Amino acid sequence: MNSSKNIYEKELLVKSTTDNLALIREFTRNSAADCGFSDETIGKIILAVDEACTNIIKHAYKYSPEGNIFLAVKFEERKFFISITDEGKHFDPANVPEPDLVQYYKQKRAGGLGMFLIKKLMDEVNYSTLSGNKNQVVLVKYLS
Amino acid sequence: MNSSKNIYEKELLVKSTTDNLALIREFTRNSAADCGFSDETIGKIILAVDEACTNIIKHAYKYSPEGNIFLAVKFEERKFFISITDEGKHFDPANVPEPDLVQYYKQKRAGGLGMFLIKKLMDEVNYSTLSGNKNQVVLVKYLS
Amino acid sequence: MADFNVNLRGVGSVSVIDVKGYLDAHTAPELENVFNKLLDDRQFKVVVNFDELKYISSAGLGVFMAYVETMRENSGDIKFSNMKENVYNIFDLLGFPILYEFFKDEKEALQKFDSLG
Amino acid sequence: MADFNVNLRGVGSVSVIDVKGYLDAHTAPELENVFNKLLDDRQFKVVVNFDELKYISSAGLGVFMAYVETMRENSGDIKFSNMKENVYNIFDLLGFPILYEFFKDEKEALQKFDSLG
Ligand SMILES: Nc1ncnc2c1ncn2[C@@H]1O[C@H](COP(=O)(O)OP(=O)(O)O)[C@@H](O)[C@H]1O
Ligand SMILES: Nc1ncnc2c1ncn2[C@@H]1O[C@H](COP(=O)(O)OP(=O)(O)O)[C@@H](O)[C@H]1O
Repeated sequence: MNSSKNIYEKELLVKSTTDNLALIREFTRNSAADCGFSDETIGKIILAVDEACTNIIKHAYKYSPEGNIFLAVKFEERKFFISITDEGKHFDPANVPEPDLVQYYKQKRAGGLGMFLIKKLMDEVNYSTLSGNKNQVVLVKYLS
Repeated sequence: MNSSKNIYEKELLVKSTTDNLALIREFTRNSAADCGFSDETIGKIILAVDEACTNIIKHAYKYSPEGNIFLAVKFEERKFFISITDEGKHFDPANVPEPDLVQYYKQKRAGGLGMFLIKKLMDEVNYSTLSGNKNQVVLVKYLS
Repeated sequence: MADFNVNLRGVGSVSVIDVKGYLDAHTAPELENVFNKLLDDRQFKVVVNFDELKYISSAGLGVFMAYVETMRENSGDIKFSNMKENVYNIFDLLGFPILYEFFKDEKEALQKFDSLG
Repeated sequence: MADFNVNLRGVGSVSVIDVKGYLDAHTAPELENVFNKLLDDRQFKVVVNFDELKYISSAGLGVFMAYVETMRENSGDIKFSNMKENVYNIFDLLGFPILYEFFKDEKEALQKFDSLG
């Protein structure tokens, strides 16, 4: 942490294409590393952010490359917050069932693992709807 | 280029610390690569952006880590624009003399090379002052 | 940036897929292409060697889920080898060890196919 | 992220500095530390081996400008070797070849010191 106010801020705006995932991961790595997380925890945060952004590209924007994905990071009271905002299709995370790997196997389904991973990897996951048809998910990790 | 409107937009906001230079370079690499520049030209754009941001950290913010550096990229009519905005000390680039390496050598001066490089590496370099005490430099590279 | 490479080798009757770099939603289609080619060629015995894989997201995991049953229905399988700990942990978190066999070395994975004929 | 490494070796009476990775305003102070140590130890003959250097900005170039004259005033020098083309091009753009000697191999640079005694 470089900031004497102990509030850390970084933002990234990219279009909704999968070739931006690598940059999104670098942005996340750099932000989390600055806050003093271990490499193992940084890896978890990176994966959660990748999954959340992949879902936005796939589901909220249905692979249209025109959409915006906006990431903003802050670090406050030893909590790392990363908010991810899109202007795509709304969705209600409560309607998404927990995946059952054995069922998936039987149905040859390949998906449904992303949201499960996000919840497993982070300490808090909060989905919300903002004005202006925006969707936001805030992922939180505690620095122990 | 993924955008059908042929307008490419990406933004990055970071604090004014040198440990963000690597992320700034990745952001620049990713943006320029998407526009179809060769590796050699991408390398030039990256170095110019690094030099401009280093100057902001060093001179505009005098190494205070609290400052904001905001980068925004667009690609229009085969021109790649990257604007870099800060809220630090103003400066008049017209007052900066061209460096003379032999003079520098004699005076044991180590600096003065950054702005020269930026001008050499880019097709256009435009410094301006924005409202709200903001300084902006826009670097432009043509896709040939 | 998202460096990913996939290479296909034949070792006896087994197809070995070497994956390298970062396997995410952007690069997973390259791996799918290789699995599609294997199905075209009716090659169902597969070992995926993860030695040089640095990163995997669920988009990569999904590729294995999408093809494994077809391989098994044709007396084949997808087996995993040489996985780094950070990559294995993701498979583990999702319960993959119930459904897949993991081997430290490629050789062991190949032998497992051989011993079944 | 900004991976940079610097290593100091003695080869006869010459100090060889191996630089690796990305040399920018963030990492240049590490290289300065090595030059300061050399001055403390009164070691003025220096070869910088750039074999594994991937990137340099003016902050890195400035380090050499800051120390070279002191080395020369003490019958030493800073010579460069094993530079990749993309890195050399930056030195070239700034006119460094007028002021510094560049060698393809570390050996040639070392010999140049030897031949001067
Ligand atoms: N950001 C999002 N916007 C819209 N729908 C989403 C979003 N994230 C997840 N979903 C919905 O939740 C489901 C489960 O997501 P996930 O667990 O990531 O699996 P997958 O993406 O592989 O289907 C998706 O199939 C989709 O219907
Ligand atoms: N963004 C900036 N804000 C304020 N001053 C600047 C900025 N960029 C350059 N300068 C001024 O221009 C001079 C020349 O810059 P440069 O060529 O990069 O060399 P150096 O930074 O090594 O002195 C600097 O010493 C500084 O006074």
